[in-house]
Amino acid sequence: MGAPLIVQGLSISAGANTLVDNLSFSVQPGEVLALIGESGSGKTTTALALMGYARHGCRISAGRVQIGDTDVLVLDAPRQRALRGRTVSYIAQSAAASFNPSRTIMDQVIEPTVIHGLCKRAEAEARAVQLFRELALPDPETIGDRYPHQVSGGQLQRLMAAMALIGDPELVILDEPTTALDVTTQIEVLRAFRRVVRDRRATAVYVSHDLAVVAQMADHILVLRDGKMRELNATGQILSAPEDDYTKCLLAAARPVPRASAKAANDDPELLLHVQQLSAGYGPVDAQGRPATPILQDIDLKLHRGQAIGVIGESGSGKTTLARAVAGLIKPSHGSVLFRGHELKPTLQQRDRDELRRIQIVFQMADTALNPSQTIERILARPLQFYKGLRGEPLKRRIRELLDLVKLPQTVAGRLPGGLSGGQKQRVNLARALAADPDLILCDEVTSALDTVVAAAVLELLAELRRELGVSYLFISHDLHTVRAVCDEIVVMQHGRKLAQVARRDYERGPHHPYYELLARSVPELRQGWLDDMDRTAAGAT
Amino acid sequence: METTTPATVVSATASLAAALPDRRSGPLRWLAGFGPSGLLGLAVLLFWLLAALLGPWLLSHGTAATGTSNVFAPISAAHWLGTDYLGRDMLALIIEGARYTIGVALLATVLASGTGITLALLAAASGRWIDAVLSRGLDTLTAIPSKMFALIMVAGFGSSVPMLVVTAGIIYVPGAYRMARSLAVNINALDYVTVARTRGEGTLYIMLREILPNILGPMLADLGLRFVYVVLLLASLSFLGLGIQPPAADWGSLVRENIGALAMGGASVIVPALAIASLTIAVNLVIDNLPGRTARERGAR
Amino acid sequence: SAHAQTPKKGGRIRVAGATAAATDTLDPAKQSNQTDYSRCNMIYNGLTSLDGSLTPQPALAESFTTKDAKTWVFTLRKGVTFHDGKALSPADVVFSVMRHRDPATASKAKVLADQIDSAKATGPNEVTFVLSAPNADLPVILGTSHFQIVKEGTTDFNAGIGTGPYKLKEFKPGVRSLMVRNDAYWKPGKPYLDEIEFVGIGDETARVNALLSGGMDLVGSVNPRSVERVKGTPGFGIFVTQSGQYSDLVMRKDVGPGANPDFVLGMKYLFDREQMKKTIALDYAVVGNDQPIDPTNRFHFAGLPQRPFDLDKAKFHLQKSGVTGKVPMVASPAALYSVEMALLLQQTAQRAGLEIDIKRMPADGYWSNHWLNSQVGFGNVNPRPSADVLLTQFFQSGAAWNESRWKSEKFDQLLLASRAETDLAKRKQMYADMQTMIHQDAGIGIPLFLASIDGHTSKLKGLAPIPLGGLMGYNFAENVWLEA
Amino acid sequence: MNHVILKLLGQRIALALLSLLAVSVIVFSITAVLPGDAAQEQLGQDATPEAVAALRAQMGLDVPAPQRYAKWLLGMVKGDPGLSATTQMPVAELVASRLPNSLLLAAVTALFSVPIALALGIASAVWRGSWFDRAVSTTAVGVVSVPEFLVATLAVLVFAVKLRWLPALSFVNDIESIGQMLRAFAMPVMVLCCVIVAQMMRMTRAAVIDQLEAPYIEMVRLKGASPIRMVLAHALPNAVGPIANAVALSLSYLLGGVIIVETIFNYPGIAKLMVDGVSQRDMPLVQTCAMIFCCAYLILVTTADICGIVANPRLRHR
Ligand SMILES: Nc1ncnc2c1ncn2[C@@H]1O[C@H](COP(=O)(O)OP(=O)(O)OP(=O)(O)O)[C@@H](O)[C@H]1O
Ligand SMILES: Nc1ncnc2c1ncn2[C@@H]1O[C@H](COP(=O)(O)OP(=O)(O)OP(=O)(O)O)[C@@H](O)[C@H]1O
Ligand SMILES: [Mg+2]
Ligand SMILES: [Mg+2]
Repeated sequence: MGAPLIVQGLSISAGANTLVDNLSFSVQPGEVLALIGESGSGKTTTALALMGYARHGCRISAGRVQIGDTDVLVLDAPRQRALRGRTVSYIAQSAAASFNPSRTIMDQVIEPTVIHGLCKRAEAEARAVQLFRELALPDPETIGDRYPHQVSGGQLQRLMAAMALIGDPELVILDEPTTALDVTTQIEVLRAFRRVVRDRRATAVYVSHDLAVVAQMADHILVLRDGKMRELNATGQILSAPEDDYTKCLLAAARPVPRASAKAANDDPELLLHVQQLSAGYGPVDAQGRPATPILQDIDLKLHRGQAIGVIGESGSGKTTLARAVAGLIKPSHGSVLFRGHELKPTLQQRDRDELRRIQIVFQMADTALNPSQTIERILARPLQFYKGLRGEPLKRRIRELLDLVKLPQTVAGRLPGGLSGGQKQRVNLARALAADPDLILCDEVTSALDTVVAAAVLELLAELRRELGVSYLFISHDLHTVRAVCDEIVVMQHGRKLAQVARRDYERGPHHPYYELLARSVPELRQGWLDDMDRTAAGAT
Repeated sequence: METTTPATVVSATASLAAALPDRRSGPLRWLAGFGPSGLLGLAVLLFWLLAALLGPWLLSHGTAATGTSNVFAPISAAHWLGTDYLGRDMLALIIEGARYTIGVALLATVLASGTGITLALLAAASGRWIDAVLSRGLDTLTAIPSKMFALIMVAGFGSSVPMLVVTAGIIYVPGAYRMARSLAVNINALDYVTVARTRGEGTLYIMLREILPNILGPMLADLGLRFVYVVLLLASLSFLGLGIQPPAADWGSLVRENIGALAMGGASVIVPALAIASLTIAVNLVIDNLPGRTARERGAR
Repeated sequence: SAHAQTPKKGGRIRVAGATAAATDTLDPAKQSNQTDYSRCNMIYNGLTSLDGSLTPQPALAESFTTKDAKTWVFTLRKGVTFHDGKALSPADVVFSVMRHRDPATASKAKVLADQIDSAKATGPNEVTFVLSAPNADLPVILGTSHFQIVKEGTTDFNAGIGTGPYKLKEFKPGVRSLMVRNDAYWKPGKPYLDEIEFVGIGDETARVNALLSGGMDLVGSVNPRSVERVKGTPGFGIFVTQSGQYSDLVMRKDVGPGANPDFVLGMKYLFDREQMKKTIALDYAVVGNDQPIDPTNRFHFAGLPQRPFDLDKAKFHLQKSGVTGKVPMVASPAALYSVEMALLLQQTAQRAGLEIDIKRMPADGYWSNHWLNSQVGFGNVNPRPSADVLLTQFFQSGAAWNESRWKSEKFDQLLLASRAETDLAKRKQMYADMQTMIHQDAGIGIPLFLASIDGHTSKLKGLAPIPLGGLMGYNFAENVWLEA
Repeated sequence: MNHVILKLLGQRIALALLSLLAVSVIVFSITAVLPGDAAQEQLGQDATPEAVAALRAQMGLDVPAPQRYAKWLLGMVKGDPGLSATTQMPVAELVASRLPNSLLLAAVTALFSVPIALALGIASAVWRGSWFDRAVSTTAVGVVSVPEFLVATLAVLVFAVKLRWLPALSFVNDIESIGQMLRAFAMPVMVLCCVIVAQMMRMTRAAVIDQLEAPYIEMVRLKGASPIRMVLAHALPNAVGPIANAVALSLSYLLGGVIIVETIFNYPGIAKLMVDGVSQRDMPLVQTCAMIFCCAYLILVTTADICGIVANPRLRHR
C-alpha cells in the first residue's frame, strides 16, 4: 500500500551551482508521477533526493520531503538507512551497472530484507521467486543463482524491480528503467512494471525523457528543465494541450516528420554500394576462413547513389559490424563489397586513398569520436590536408564553409571538443565526414546519444545535406521511428542476418516479415492507453 | 536548441585531458587548482630545481677549495649546515648534490617514460604480435629485481653518470610501458582513432597525433611517481657503493658517507636525508594535487 | 696492562670480522681476508708464529736451524695431535708446505712456496727444507697463515681438522662459524674461552652497532670515525694495531706522466701528510715517507729525512715535467682510504696548478682490472711478515707486483744480498739503502701507514698488537679471556 | 571455473619458461661482459697470470662462455644448478642454506604488512578526504620518501644501541622460541613494512575507491546498507583483482629487493648471496638466484591473477 509523497521547495546544489531549484509537488498513494526532461535537467538528482540522498559533491540545500508521516530530510544516518530499501526503493537507470558483478542475483535481490531484517532468508527467497514469476522472468526458480552477466539487460531491469519491491515499499522510484533496452524488451518491462505498481498500489515516481513511454505509465507529468519545474499536469492534459513552450518543443520533437529524399532510389541507376553474401566476425579465423565468433552471415544489400538505407535491429544484431565490414575495419570471411562497380579490398591497408575518402564513417558517441586534445579546426583540417592537400587560405575557407554547412558558428573552430554540447559535437563529426567529399556516409547510431530535441535537429541536417550534396547514407539505428523518418529503404537485421528489406512506400503497407512487424508494433506511441491496447491485442491474439 | 553535455562525458573527457593545463584558462588559474598542499609541494620542488640550476653560481667557493680538518663540524656561521666526514662544507655539497640527484633522476625518468610511452604507443597502435612481444619482453625485465639489475649493470659497465641514467632508465621502462599501454589501448579503441584509421592514416600519425596527446596527462602523474622511485633507487645504489662516484656526490651518497654521524645527530647526515625526503614528498604532493585530479575523483560516478 | 692480570678460563664470545661471503674458506692456502685468517688461526697452527715484533717463535716446530740460510731443519714438537686424535707427523708438514707449489691448489702463497725446492721428513720429528737460494727469513714465511699445517692428504677442508686451540663445531660460509675449546691443545693453559662464535658483518656501521648494542664482544675493522662513539659508550673500548699497511699512489714509470721523474717528485711533494693523517685517518696512522718499511718494523730507517708538504717545490717540479691537462687518477674503496686521499690530493694539486680527474672504481674487479694497469692510481699493501717479503714482492725489478715498474739493478743486488745476510747490523744498513732508493726514485708515494682498529667490550682482556693486522694479527682467539 | 584457471596456468607456465630462459640469457650476457672473472676476483691482489690460469681451470672457466651457459642450462633442466664457481660447492646447497631464511623473512613481513596495508587502504578509501585519510597518506608518503637504509640505521640506533630492546643483528641461528624470533625479526620487518606498506596501501585505496564510485555501490547504499556492509560485502570482492596484483608486486620485492636490509641486519638471505655472487663473478650462483627471483615473481603474479579470476564470476564462469 502506498504512502503519499509531498515535496516542498526542494533545492539541490553542487558547490555554487543549483542543480534543482525550488521544486514542489505531491503524489497520492497508488498514483504515478512522471519526471520528464532532457538529459542533465536534474531528474535523477531529484529522484535521489526523495530518499534523502545526494551524490558526492551535491547537497540538498533546502526543502522538505515527506513520505507518509516521515520527514525524510531531517533523519539521521541510521534512520535514513532504515528508510531506504524499505519505505522507499529505487530502480536505477542502468540495471547492468547497478548490480554487483561478483555476487549472485538472489543475494542482491533479497539483500534489502537481510539489511532490514524483514524475514528469514528462505522466506525472502520464496518471495523473490514469486516476484520473478510476477515479472515474467524465465526460470524463476533458478535465475537467482546466476550472476548479473549471465542474464540479459531486460531481465536485469526486471530483477532490479524485484529487488526494489521485495521489501514492499510505500514509494517506488523508477529512474529511466527502460532506456538501455530494445523496444521489444522495453515493452515487456513496461508491462511488468505497470502491473506490479497497479497490483500493489504503490506510490511511484517515474523518471524518463521519453514522452511516449511516460504516456503509458504516469497519471501526472512534471516537466523539468535546468532543474526548474516547467509544467505539472495530468498526463492527458500535457499530451493534448501543453502550456509551456518547452513542453511543446518536446512534444514536437517526439513525432519525427518524414524527410523524403530529393530523388527516389530508381531515378539514378548508378549502383553505389553492393554488398554480396557478406559474412564476417571477430576473433582468429580457422582453416576454413571462418572467424571464431561469426556475426554477419550472407548479407546482401544494394545502395544507389543519393539513397539512404536504414539498418535496424536489436542490440547485438550486427549492425555496427556491417558498417565496420564495409569500412574495411574488419575483414569479411566470405562475400564481397562492390563500390561503384569495383570490388573493395577487404582491409583498410589495401584500399587506396581515394576509396577511403569516398566512404566515411560517423559514430554514435560524438564524444569518443572527436579527439579531445585537438581543436575543432584541426579536426576538420586533417581530412582536407590528408586527401586534398589543402593548406593556407583555401584550407581556412573550406573549414569555414564546412562549419556553415553544419550550421555551427565560426567561433567553435578554436575550441576543444570538451567545450561543445552533444549536438554540436555530432555536427562536427558530420562536418569531418563531409570534409572528405564522400559518396557514402556510414552513420552508426548518430542520434541515439542525443535527446529528442537535438536529435531531431541533427536528422534535419542530414536530410538537408543529402538533398543538397547528394551523398548517400547507410543509416544504422535501433529506433524505427528515426529510420523511417530518414530512409528510403529499411533493412531489418536479427542475429547477424538480414531478415527483410522494406521500401518507403511499403512502410505502412503489409504484410512484412513478422520481426519487422514486431519492431513496428513495439515502438511506443505518443498517446495514453497505447500499452493497454497492446495488451488487449496480445490477449486477443492468444 | 543545444543541451548541456551529460556529466559522465564531462568527467570522461576531463580524465583524458587531466593534468594538462586547460588551454583557455591562464596559468594562474591552473596554479590555483593545486590547493595549498599542492602549492607547498610545488614551491619545494621549484626551490630544489633552482638550487640545481643556479646553485654553483650562488656558491662563492667551490667544494674542492674547502676540505679542512674540521670533520663533522656542527652548524655554524662559517658552515651553515656543518661539514662532512672530510671537513667539506655541507651546504655546498647539498647544492651540488641537487644537480646529481635531480639531474640523474630526471634524465632517467624521462628516458624510462619516453621509451615506455614510445613502445606502448607502438604496441597499442600496431597490435597483435608486436604488442605481445613487447609486453612479454618487458614483463621479463620486471622479473629481475631492480637492485640486482643495477648491481650487475654497474659491475659490468662502471658507475658513470650516463650509465646510472641508462640503468635506472631501463629498470623503469616496463612500469612506464605498462601504464602507458593500458591507457593507449583504451584510447586506441575509441572511435576517433578508428576514424583516423578509416581515413588511411599511418601508424606513426595515430601514435603521435591521436593517442599521445591523450595519455600525456596521466603519464605526467606517473612520471612524477617514477621520479621518486629513481631518487630512492639512486640512494640505495649509493648505499651499496654503486651510485654517483666521488668527488661528485648525490644526496644518497652524502647520507651514506656521513652515516657515521647519525649517532651523534650530525647535520651532515640529516640534511641530505631531509633533502631527499623533501624532494620526494614535494613531488608526491604535486602529483596528488594536480588540478583536475580531485575534480575527476569527485565527478566520477 | 692486560698482561698483568691473570687470565680466567671459560666463557663465550661473539666476534665479527669485516667480510662475509660464500667464499669464506677453511683451506689455509686459499685464505684471503681478515675473517679467513682469524678463523684458520683458531683451528690451525703454523710451524712458527710471529710475535709483536714479527720475530718468528717456535710453534709446531720446537726449533729450527740453518747453516747457510739455504738448508733448514725444523724439529717438530712432540705429543701434538690433530682434533681427530691423529698425531702430528713430518708427512703432514711436508704435505702442508709443498701443496702450495701445485698450481691446482691455487694457493695464494705459491710465489713464496716456489723458493722451497724440497721438503723431506729427515727423522721421526724432523723436516728438512732446501731452498733454491738462501733466505734468512724462511721461519718468518712459514709463520704466516697460509703455511698452517693440515693433515696429510686433506682435500675437503670444511671439516676444519687442525692442531689449533679451537675445534670446529659449525661452519656456514658467509654466515657464521662456531668453535669450541680444544681441551687437548698443546699450549699449556690455553685457550681460555669455552666457545667462540665468529661472524662476518660487511657493513661497518652495522658492525659497530652490533658491538654497542651488546650483540658482539669483539669487532674488527672499525672506522676511525666510529672510535669516538665506541669510546664514549661505557663498557666498550678500542684496540689499535699500528702496522705496516699502507695505501700508495702509484705512478707508472713506463707509461703516462709518471715516466717523467719530475712529475713523480712533484706529486710526492703534494701530499699534505699531516692533514691526511688528521682528516682521513683521524690520527689512527703514522706519517709515511714514500718508502714501504713502517716504524714497527725492525728494519725501518728512521734516519731518512721526512719529505714535507711543499707546494712551491711541487709546483716547480710539476712545471718542469711539462705535464698539462687533466691527469686521470684511479682510486677505489678497494684500496683503503684511496678515494679520500685522492680527494685531498685533488685539492692541493689544484693549488699547485694541476688538474686531477679522479676516477673512482668499484671495489669489484679493482685488483684485476685497474691496479697495476692504471697509469696513475692507488694500490694498497697489507702488512707483510718481513721486509724481505715486502721488497721482493713489490719492488724487485722483475716482481709481478712492481706497481710503478721501477727498475734498478743496484736495488735487486742489494735485495739478494740482504736476504742471505745473517749479520743483523749489516742487514739493517742494506735495508736503509734500499729504503732511500725507493724514497727517491720509485714511482710510489706512501703518505701514511695505517692502523687497524678493533672495538671490544671492556670485559674482553688479553689483546696485544701484532703488526700483521687487526684482531692481534688475526690471532686473538688463543690469547683473549673474559673478565668475570 | 577450473578450466579457465587451468588454461591460464598452462599459458603462464609456458610463458614462465620462456621468461626464465630470457632472464637467464640476459643475466648471462650481462655478466659475461663483466670485467674480471671468478678466478681473478678470488685471487684479488694475488692474481698472477699462472695462479689465475690454474684457478680458472679448477673452476671450469677455461671453456668458452656459450658452452658454459649450455652446460648450466642443461643441468638446470635436469634440476641441478651445478657447482658454484668460487667455492666449488653445489649451488643447490648454497641456495638451500639461504632460501629458507629469505622465505621466512618474507613470510613474516607479509604477515604483518599485508593486513596493515589492506586495513589502512580500505579505511582511508571509506573515509576518503577525511583527516584520517590525509594523515595516513601523508605518513605513507613520508615513510617511503626516506631511503630505507636510513630508516634501518635509525631503527638500529634507537632500538638496539640506545634502548637495547632489540638485537642489532638478526641471527636466524639462535632462534629457539617465537619470542626470540619476534625480537630478531622486529627491526627488519619494521623496515621492510615501511618500504612496502605504503605502496600496497595506495593501490588498495585506489582500487576500493574505484569500486565505491561504481553505480552498484550507490544502489547498495540506496538499499539502506551500512557503510561496513557496503565495503566488505560489495566493494572489496570486486577490488580483489587489483589489490592482489599490488600485493604480489610488493611481495616480489621481499626476495630480491632486500639487499639493504640483509646487509644492515646481517641477515643471511638469498639477496646477499646473489650480491656476493655478482662481486665474485660466480655465474652459476648468480644465474640460479636470478632464476629464483624470477620464479618467485612469476608465481606471485600468477597467484594474483588467479585470485582475480576466482573473485570475478564473469571470468570464473566462462
Ligand atoms: N556529483 C555531482 N556533482 C556536481 N554536479 C552533478 C553531480 N551529479 C550530477 N551533476 C549535475 O547535475 C545535473 C543534473 O544531473 P542528473 O543526473 O540529475 O540529470 P538527469 O536529468 O538525470 O540526466 P540524464 O537524463 O542524463 O540521466 C547535471 O547538470 C549534472 O552535470
Ligand atoms: N571486437 C569484438 N569481438 C568479439 N565480438 C564482438 C566484437 N564486437 C562486437 N562483437 C559482438 O558482435 C555482435 C554484434 O555486434 P554489433 O556491434 O555489430 O551489434 P549492433 O547491432 O551494432 O548492436 P548495438 O545496437 O548494441 O550497437 C555482438 O554480439 C557483439 O557482442
Ligand atoms: Mg538520470
Ligand atoms: Mg552498434
